[in-house]
Amino acid sequence: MSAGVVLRYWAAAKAAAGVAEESFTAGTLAELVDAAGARHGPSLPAVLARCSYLVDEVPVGTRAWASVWLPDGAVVEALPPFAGG
Amino acid sequence: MSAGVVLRYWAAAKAAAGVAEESFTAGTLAELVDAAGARHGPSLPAVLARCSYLVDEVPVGTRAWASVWLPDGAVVEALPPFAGG
Amino acid sequence: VGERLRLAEIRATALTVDEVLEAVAGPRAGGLAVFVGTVRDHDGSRPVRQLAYSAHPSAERVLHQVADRALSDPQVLAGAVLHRVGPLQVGDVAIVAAVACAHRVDAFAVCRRLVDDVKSQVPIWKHQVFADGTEEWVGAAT
Amino acid sequence: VGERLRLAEIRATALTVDEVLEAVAGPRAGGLAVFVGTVRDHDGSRPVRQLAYSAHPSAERVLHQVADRALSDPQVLAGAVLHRVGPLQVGDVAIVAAVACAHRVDAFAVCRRLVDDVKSQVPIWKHQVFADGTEEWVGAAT
Repeated sequence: MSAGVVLRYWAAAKAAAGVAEESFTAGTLAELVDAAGARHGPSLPAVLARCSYLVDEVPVGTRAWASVWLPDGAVVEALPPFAGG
Repeated sequence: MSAGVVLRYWAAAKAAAGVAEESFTAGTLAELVDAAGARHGPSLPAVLARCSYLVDEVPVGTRAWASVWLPDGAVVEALPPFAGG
Repeated sequence: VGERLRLAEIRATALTVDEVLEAVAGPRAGGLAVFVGTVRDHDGSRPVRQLAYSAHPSAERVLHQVADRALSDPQVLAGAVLHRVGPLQVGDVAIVAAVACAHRVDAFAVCRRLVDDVKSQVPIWKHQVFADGTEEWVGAAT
Repeated sequence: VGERLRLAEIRATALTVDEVLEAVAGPRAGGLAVFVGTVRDHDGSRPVRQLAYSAHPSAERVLHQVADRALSDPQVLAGAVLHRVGPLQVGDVAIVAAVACAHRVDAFAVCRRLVDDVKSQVPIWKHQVFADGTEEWVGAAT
């Protein structure tokens, strides 16, 4: 069961994807990450693998990506590791 | 073998002795501390017991007071526990 | 802002230590520990020419939550934290955190925890341009 | 003053955090830990009205030795410490210490040790007058 979702990239993810956000069709977060990685070639997958994710502003936390079902119209955000201060 | 020495009091020791410095005749630091305590009554002995001492500006450190021989004309200083910062 | 947390902001303009000191000052404070994070001219062995921080829109809200939690220690009288975003030069202040307690051992411990928590939990990213022109997003392994 | 120790003074006039920050600033410093000790309005449960520090004539020399030793850690880039003597009011700054290192964990650790060593080794005494008019030399048990 796939959904139309928007994936928003931040910092290193945006740099690797070359775009701020774009649409995908994916049922789970795992499918979405694979699809985005495939679409943008070599460096993005490594960054996405290190990202934490928000789905409609709610942190995914430690849940397994394959078990995170995406509602239709969801906005998913890819946040690379933080490096403040 | 006794020596003529000057004992200088600091902070709480000066407050308890009621004087900044005075002369004594004593052979060792232990004798000097006893003599000063006897001369100034109730509260000074307790303060002197907690002091660290300099003899001619050299710290006595952990040496036993009875083993610290005082040269003639020595200036001994009684420093109560430090409380900076 | 919680009554312990006096100031928690993410800002694009220069940070000052004074405003943080004033925010946490108080008659009951005996010990005040302050951390000032500045842009270093090197990262490991590589000389850094320029650096920029960027933040997720939720960063200030998360900073408040993180700071409130770090300051929930009963010994804490007051705390404050500022984080800079945007382009910075070497020597510029990137973060200032201050914690006031009755005793210094608590002030140091809580201030350290506050800075550690901000670094690990607040969605802020650091982009570095090295002297040789190469660049890097810190921690993103690209 | 050693090349790491930029400033170590005992002073009868007001201390400022700024002069200490300037003394330890530098391009290689990434983390700067600062401690500001201020006069509290209470000691334990007893309200303090006024407080005065006095120092032995050797205090500044001892302060230099103690600071040089505390800053001998190879991680230290720069350090500074000021101590106030004379009468102080509640809220006045009694001590300011700052240590700059490449990384914050070292800056915090060395700054803590510096303040602890100053308190335990520098011949400075604290006399407190309580709100009820009684007074006390701190630590002298009289």
